[in-house]
Amino acid sequence: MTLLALDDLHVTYRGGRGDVPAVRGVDLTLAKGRTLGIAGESGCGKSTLALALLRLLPKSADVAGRILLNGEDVLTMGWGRLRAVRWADASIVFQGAMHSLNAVHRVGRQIAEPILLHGDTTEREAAEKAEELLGRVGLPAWRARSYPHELSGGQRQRVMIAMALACDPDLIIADEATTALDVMVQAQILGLLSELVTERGAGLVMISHDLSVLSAHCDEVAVMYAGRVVEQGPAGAVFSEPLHPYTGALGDSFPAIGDPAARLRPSGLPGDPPDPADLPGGCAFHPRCPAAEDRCRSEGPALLDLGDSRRSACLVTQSRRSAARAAEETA
Amino acid sequence: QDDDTDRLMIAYDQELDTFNPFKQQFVISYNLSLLAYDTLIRTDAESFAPSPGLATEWEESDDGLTWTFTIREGAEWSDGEPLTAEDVEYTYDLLIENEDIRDWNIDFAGNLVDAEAPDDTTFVLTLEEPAPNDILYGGTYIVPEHIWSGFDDPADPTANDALPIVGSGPFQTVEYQINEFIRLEANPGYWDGAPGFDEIVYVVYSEPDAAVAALEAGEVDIVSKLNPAQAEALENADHVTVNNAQNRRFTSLNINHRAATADGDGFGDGHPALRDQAVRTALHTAIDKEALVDRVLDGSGDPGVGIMPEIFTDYHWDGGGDLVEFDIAEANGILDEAGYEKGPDGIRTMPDGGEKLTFRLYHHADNTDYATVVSFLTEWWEELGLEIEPEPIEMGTLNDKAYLGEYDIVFSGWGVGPNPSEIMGMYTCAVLPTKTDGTERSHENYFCDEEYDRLQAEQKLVADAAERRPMVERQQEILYDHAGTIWLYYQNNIEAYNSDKVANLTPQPADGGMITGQQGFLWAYHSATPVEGSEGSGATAASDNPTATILIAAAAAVVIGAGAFLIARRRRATADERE
Amino acid sequence: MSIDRRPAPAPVETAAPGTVAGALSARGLHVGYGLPGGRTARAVDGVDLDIAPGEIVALAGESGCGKTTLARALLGLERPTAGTVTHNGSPLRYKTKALKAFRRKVQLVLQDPTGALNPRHTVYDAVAEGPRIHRCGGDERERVARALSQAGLRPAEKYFLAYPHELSGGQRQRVVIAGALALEPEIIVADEPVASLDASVRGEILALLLRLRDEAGLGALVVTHDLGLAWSIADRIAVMYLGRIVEQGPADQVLTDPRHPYTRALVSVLPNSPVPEPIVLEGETPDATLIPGGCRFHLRCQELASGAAARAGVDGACRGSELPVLRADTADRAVACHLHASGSE
Amino acid sequence: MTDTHTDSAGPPASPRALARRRRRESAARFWAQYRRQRAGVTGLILLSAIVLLALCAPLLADGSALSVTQATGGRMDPPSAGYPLGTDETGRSVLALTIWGSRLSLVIGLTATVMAVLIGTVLGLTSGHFGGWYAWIALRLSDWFMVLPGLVVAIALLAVLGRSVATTITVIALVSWAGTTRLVRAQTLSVQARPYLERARALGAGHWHQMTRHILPNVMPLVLASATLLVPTAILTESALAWLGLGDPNVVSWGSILNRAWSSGAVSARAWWYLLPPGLAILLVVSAFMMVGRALEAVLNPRLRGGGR
Amino acid sequence: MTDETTAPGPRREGPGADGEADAGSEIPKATTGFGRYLLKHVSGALVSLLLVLFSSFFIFRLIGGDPVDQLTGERPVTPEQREAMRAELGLDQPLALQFTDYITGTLTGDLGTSFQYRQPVSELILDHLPATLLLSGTGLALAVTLGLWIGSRAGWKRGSRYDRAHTTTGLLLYSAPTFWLGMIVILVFARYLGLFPVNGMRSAETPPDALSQAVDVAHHLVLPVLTYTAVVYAGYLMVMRSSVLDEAGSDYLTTARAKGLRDDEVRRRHAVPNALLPTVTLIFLAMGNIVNGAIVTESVFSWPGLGRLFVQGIFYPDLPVLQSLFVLFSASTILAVLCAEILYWFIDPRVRKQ
Ligand SMILES: Nc1ncnc2c1ncn2[C@@H]1O[C@H](COP(=O)(O)OP(=O)(O)OP(=O)(O)O)[C@@H](O)[C@H]1O
Ligand SMILES: Nc1ncnc2c1ncn2[C@@H]1O[C@H](COP(=O)(O)OP(=O)(O)OP(=O)(O)O)[C@@H](O)[C@H]1O
Ligand SMILES: [Mg+2]
Ligand SMILES: [Mg+2]
Repeated sequence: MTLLALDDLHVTYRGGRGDVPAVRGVDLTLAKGRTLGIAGESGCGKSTLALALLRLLPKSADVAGRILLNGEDVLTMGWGRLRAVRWADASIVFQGAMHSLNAVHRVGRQIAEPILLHGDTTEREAAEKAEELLGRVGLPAWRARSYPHELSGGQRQRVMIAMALACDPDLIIADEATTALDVMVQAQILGLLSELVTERGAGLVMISHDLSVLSAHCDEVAVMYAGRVVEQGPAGAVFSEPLHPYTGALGDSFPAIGDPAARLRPSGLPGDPPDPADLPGGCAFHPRCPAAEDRCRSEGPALLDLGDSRRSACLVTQSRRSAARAAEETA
Repeated sequence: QDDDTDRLMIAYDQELDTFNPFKQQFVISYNLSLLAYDTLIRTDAESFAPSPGLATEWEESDDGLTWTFTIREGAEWSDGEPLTAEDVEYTYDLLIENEDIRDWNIDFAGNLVDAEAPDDTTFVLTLEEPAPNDILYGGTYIVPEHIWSGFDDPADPTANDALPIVGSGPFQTVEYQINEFIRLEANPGYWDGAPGFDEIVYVVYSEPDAAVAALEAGEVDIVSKLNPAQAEALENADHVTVNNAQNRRFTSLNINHRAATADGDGFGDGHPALRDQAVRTALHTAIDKEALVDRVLDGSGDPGVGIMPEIFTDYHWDGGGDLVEFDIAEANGILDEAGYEKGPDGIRTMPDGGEKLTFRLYHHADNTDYATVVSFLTEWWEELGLEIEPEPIEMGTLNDKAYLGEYDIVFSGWGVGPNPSEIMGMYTCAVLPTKTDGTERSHENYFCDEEYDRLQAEQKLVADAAERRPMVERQQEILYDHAGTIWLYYQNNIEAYNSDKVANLTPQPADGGMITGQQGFLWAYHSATPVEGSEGSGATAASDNPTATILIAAAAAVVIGAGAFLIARRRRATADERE
Repeated sequence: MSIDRRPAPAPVETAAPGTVAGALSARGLHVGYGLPGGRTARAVDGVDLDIAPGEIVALAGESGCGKTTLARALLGLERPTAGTVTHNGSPLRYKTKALKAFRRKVQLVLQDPTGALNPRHTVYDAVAEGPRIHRCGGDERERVARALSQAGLRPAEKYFLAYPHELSGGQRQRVVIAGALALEPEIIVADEPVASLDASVRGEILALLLRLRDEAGLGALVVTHDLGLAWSIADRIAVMYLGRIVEQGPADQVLTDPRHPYTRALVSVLPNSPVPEPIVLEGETPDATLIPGGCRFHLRCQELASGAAARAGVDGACRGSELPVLRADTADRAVACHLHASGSE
Repeated sequence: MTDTHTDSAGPPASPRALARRRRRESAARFWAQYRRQRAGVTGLILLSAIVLLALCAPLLADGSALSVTQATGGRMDPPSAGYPLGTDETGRSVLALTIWGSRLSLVIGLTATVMAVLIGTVLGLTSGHFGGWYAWIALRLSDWFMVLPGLVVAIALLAVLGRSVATTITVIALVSWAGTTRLVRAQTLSVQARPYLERARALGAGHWHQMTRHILPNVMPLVLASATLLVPTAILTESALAWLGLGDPNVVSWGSILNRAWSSGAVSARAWWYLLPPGLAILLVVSAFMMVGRALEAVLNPRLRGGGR
Repeated sequence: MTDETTAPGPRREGPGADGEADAGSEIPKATTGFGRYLLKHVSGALVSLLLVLFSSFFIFRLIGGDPVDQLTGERPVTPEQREAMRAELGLDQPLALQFTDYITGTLTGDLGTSFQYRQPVSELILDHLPATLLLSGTGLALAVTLGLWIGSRAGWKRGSRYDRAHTTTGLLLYSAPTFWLGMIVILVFARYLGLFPVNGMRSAETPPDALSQAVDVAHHLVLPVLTYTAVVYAGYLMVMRSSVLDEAGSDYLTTARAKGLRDDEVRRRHAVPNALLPTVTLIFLAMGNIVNGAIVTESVFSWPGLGRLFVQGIFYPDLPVLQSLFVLFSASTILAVLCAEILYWFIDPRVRKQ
């Protein structure tokens, strides 16, 4: 069953120095019990997308399109309904646990807050639930009485996860939930997250810039570039056999150890990440694209289905695929 | 206190130093003592002449050394005990025998040899040297022996702190709140007749403006030391009567004519030019005292001539028509003639062409009138080709400089009593300092003159004003001509009272005299009576009933608050839906 | 300049460090930070390390293990509590002048290029700062332009007057590197040089380091917590744990065949790791103020926990006997683990 | 982030000349940002007007307007054609007094601030940079001055030092440097901790180089903003001191005018024309400085700047 | 955006260290940390206090002038009287002895005897303290409540009409000299409207029963408190506003919103408590301003409090009173700051980190 469906989502930040189209037409769907990874480098619109899901963007952001959560459009909801949906239906784990926790409240209280708000429980029950949740993420119950600063980064991130689970939401959005953490801790948290999701059958949106991490933990991966999804498909396939040059480059940035091709040969993309306020015409990736052709400069590619439940927004790949398919057909 | 109590509310701005009448220095303490106690002889309300107090009669022996007083019968202490000559003897014995008290009052007490009360109504005082004026104007407060003999140390300033004060005068202090008020209750059995008011309350108003507002609002009945603007404002109030009374004090300029010790050793750093009487006279000539009175005091005062202000008609010297007249040109002429040529910058120099005539002019930093006077003086004197450097200085430092001789021209001023020898004694050679460290401070501006001293010794012994007057006048003339001190003006004491509430305030002296600041006895407060049906009138409605104001204000606050709250709620209802 | 001509002091160390000209070495290096309450954080606790020109050494380890401290100590920015840093065989002296001379030869590149550039200085100023401090003389403009183009910012003139905020992260890091190159150093110490850069940009910077090594014979110590990065550029790798190097050797060998349990654990959690099962370490976060006795890793060691150490009969040694400092001059690989008691092979 | 550097490519001019141009450009950028602060612009206009007025005082009302002997007005006359704002108790024009008063009030405010900022910057910079016992003493001292009640100290010092414009300035500077020291120190410490100082050290930079090339330029803007906010405090302190009767009564500043008004009974006389102008003048100048200072802070301190997240 | 010159940019956090199961063994040991924290701040405060104690003695000795002159006013004094008075005031002793007497006296609570009032200074202070506490207490409470309340709303809705109206008003009031505002208030409310008394704390005429006295004091209190509050609240408004602004973009607020809290709940429960923290210290740090305000307000309204006692003492100069009040004022600010620091430990968990 479709839990989340984005339909041509656009987000534009209106500002003094012109508009920033941070998200430019994204279509995505996510079913219950599945994990969707969103990859892409800094500034490509990942967080904007995440915030848009619960309409948490600042006033300066214009949102267009549709966000269907359990079939209901988040963007047209009344504020009261929206508040009810928030956290109870979908919760978010933000990147900076350091700043996403309120420094002056004990963590137990912060976890209990949405329970009290959305459920019909007493403070006591909420507090017990909070302690239980802490246990679920591997923290002792007495940690509920700690203040955020008394916890390490990984512990804080776990508190955030516990908080996200507080109202048994259908959808959990993890926006760079592990970026700042050590590899060891990162592995723990990612493991914990996917475990919890499968266990509960909730949907998980996992946002990261590390494609290799996503491929290891997600069912499906969408790669974003300059506010658009440029490639989408089953995680393993996207990583091992990218259909968009950008995906390839991103994958190569995280070399696999033992892969002699990567040894003493670091690979990266020439040029700089795009400025969303000043995007090049045509395919936004063309200035950095090793395979760019002339038409890439003028023609904006659409995200097309290329079979095997994979989609790509690269003209070159698309034509190659269709050529291959044509060849196959003729063959 | 029920509310029919007739209270005379007096604004005052000074703190009280002590309730011990032998140790006090402050005007307010002096007033409280005058109200609480009696003296043997008091100065009358007419013209400061000695008149009977506790003593109905007195007699001086031929050698002037023995004085016999007849003590009034029937006088009582405020606690009901009778007042007898014993108490008088006790009081004078304190002055003679208690070393501390004697030292404190040495000018007067140093001359006392013996005090004796042969019977309940007779008191005999023996002196070492004749000093008729000291006795007539000396004003010793007679204290109750039955109370004072219980004090451990009567010289202690806090000895007499127990309230209510027991005295024989018309009002005794019963309550004192520092920096707020002093309350005195009338002595209904006062021998000179019960006072017209039941209570006097001195209320602290350290800002004159506040006192003025209070008088207008009817919160206070008598206000003094007003400035012209305040007086003008009060004259517009129907219930207020302004009394622009002559005062007892003078304001003068002391010129460093030569700071020197009794031995004649000069010290300090006074400008040499000022030793020249011509320069001093030129300075004097370039002061328009009329203008100062007009412009600074708004006419509330008189140009200064000599030590004794105009209020003391017996001893005031008017110069006999031979006064220095304001004339810048003449002053310039004097300086030219004396050889102080102008330099290229227009500033005169010493005749030898050396030092410029640059004078430091020190004035009291806290007195804005002085600052204005300084502006005038500076502008006039600069027209003489002098360079004036005015500098406001804290009183303490200013005195230090004055007594160290480290000044050129400095402001000064004294309150003067009816007996001229007291203040004039400060100009005698006898009080010149013996050291140059500035610690001996009995003299005024290092004046010393043989003739002056001779006259001083002579007039001191003369009790009769008519006989004494020419000598005192001559003394003032000597000072005037010397021009070491220039008397600028006698500033009036502008007072105002609530004439809807108070009547029969006897002024002292009778003609143009003052209500506050009286000498020898507070005639005004004793004679004052409440105006019929005055209770509650004169005050504005609002301040009359503070409760009402508060209630109204509170109600208004509640209404406004509630309104604001409701509006806020309504706003919130919509704000809910936004972020 | 002068440093080369100064007579070298008599060798003090047994294992004469820095036999290669221009090599930067640490011998028995200890750095401690005094903390309130009289505790000391032994951030670097006995390290031997050599970096030769023309060689890229990666220093890896988890957060707080002392990588940055070691790097700073190598640059003389931190005074060691014990041990020496030698350059060209002569021990580093901490006099202002000596340090200044030393820093012409050894340069630093920091993690965060945004922070490493003064926002009020133009690119030109930032790159020219070193030559100006050292009064290098010559044509400053020329020198700056050369350094910039060496760092891959071409044409250099285009970037002269840009302010850091006008540049992308990768460009900024190149400016920082150019600033170091302007002094023509022999060795660069780079502390997490790409950690704050976008994934796709990293490769470029790393490639630059490799190119400088190949073309200019530059030596580099690259501090990182990303083993994949070490794989892409390092000739040798040193893995650090709690102030000590626990394993070192040629990068490909160490990473494909990690021997120390800690290194194994680090490698195991990577995607597509050569170690089959992810090993998630148990136990408290290492704390530089409380270094356990025995093997400093024993509290978290999976080999000890799983009983493998006991089976090998070294569990007592793990808990009780300290391991010697890994010598830098040992041949290929070195492991500080009782299970690999020979230490090297 | 626009590539502004590209348009300056052109024929290679000398880096120095170009740097100057860059500086001009960044000044222009600063101005463009400042211009967006409406209150700041209002404040700036107000301030310029007042400064202009102060400078032109001799033209608007010649010095004789302050002469008591030549004053022609009556005692505290209400506003009239000859005296648009009435007269004071010696018959001088309140308007002229207020105009002339602006000079001293501004001079005292500015000089005291410059002194305070100078002391504060030097102490803060050196103590932040060098540390050690010197910093400890400087810090303790500034902490001490910081917590002492300023007016109390100022009153006490004025009583000791005597009254003159110079002492007033000194005293105000003495009670206000501590804040700057703390600010500069904190800022120095934070700049000190930035990687670019580490980089400079690694490049071999000495203390002087670090302080003058890196720390000071980064501290200065904040110092400038805080100095702008110190001026109003200084002006207010001066006026309070003068009003309490601790100023030099022989000079004309707004505070001393109000002191004279107060002690000559203007409140009793309901001489609002005597009370309002100097007070309003203080209010205007102070709020103008505050507006400018706050705008500067908003432009220079990005923490207050950003909207959104 | 142009160069980020000032505050450190958002620094990327280093990888946080993390431990696994830290089973309920140890609860963070806050107490020892607090001990050290307390010791550090208390000792700092003590040093400051000692400095104040020493300096107060010497500062006021420098004023110069023989207090006897002031005591005797414009009346002639005999050398004997002068000597007696000097002896009584203890001025005849060598300075060193006066100093040791002063120190031992102050430490044992004997503050000497006022020159002016001939009363023990400690009694004088106790007499005047309630008035000051009443005025500044009421004023401060009002100012803090008003300032924080308005400030938090203005900051939350930055740029709104509410914000602009209140910041402008606040700015103007903040820019008005206290004494001048007091004079104008007197002019309007007392002189023209005659609504309130302008002087002192109570009328001598008021019946002594508690209610009338209280009403009377309240009546007198209105104008001074109005003036005081008007000038002081704006400071708190600005501080609170910018503090809320600082918090406004924080991620934890987005989290709070994501949880489904209402806008004003987010403000009240999350933004304000965090924004209050820096403000609380500022409130205490502003003790100096409170003293300044008290001095000026008390002087304008002849309020019988310590501030006015001090100002009057200066013109005297009443050394014992000045010394003691200087120490008292400074000590109260120093202690207030100390309190703030201690309080901070308890209310801001972040402080306990070190
Ligand atoms: N409040 C805002 N106002 C204007 N522009 C914004 C705002 N928030 C984000 N942007 C811009 O929108 C673009 C997308 O930002 P977003 O935070 O979604 O990126 P991201 O992919 O999450 O990057 P990162 O990996 O750095 O977190 C960026 O260019 C950013 O500068
Ligand atoms: N200035 C300092 N004062 C006290 N302790 C310090 C200081 N700098 C570092 N430490 C401590 O020394 C240890 C090593 O720190 P270091 O910064 O070298 O680690 P790192 O390996 O670079 O970590 P990261 O990967 O987080 O950068 C840590 O425990 C740290 O807390
Ligand atoms: Mg993001
Ligand atoms: Mg590090």
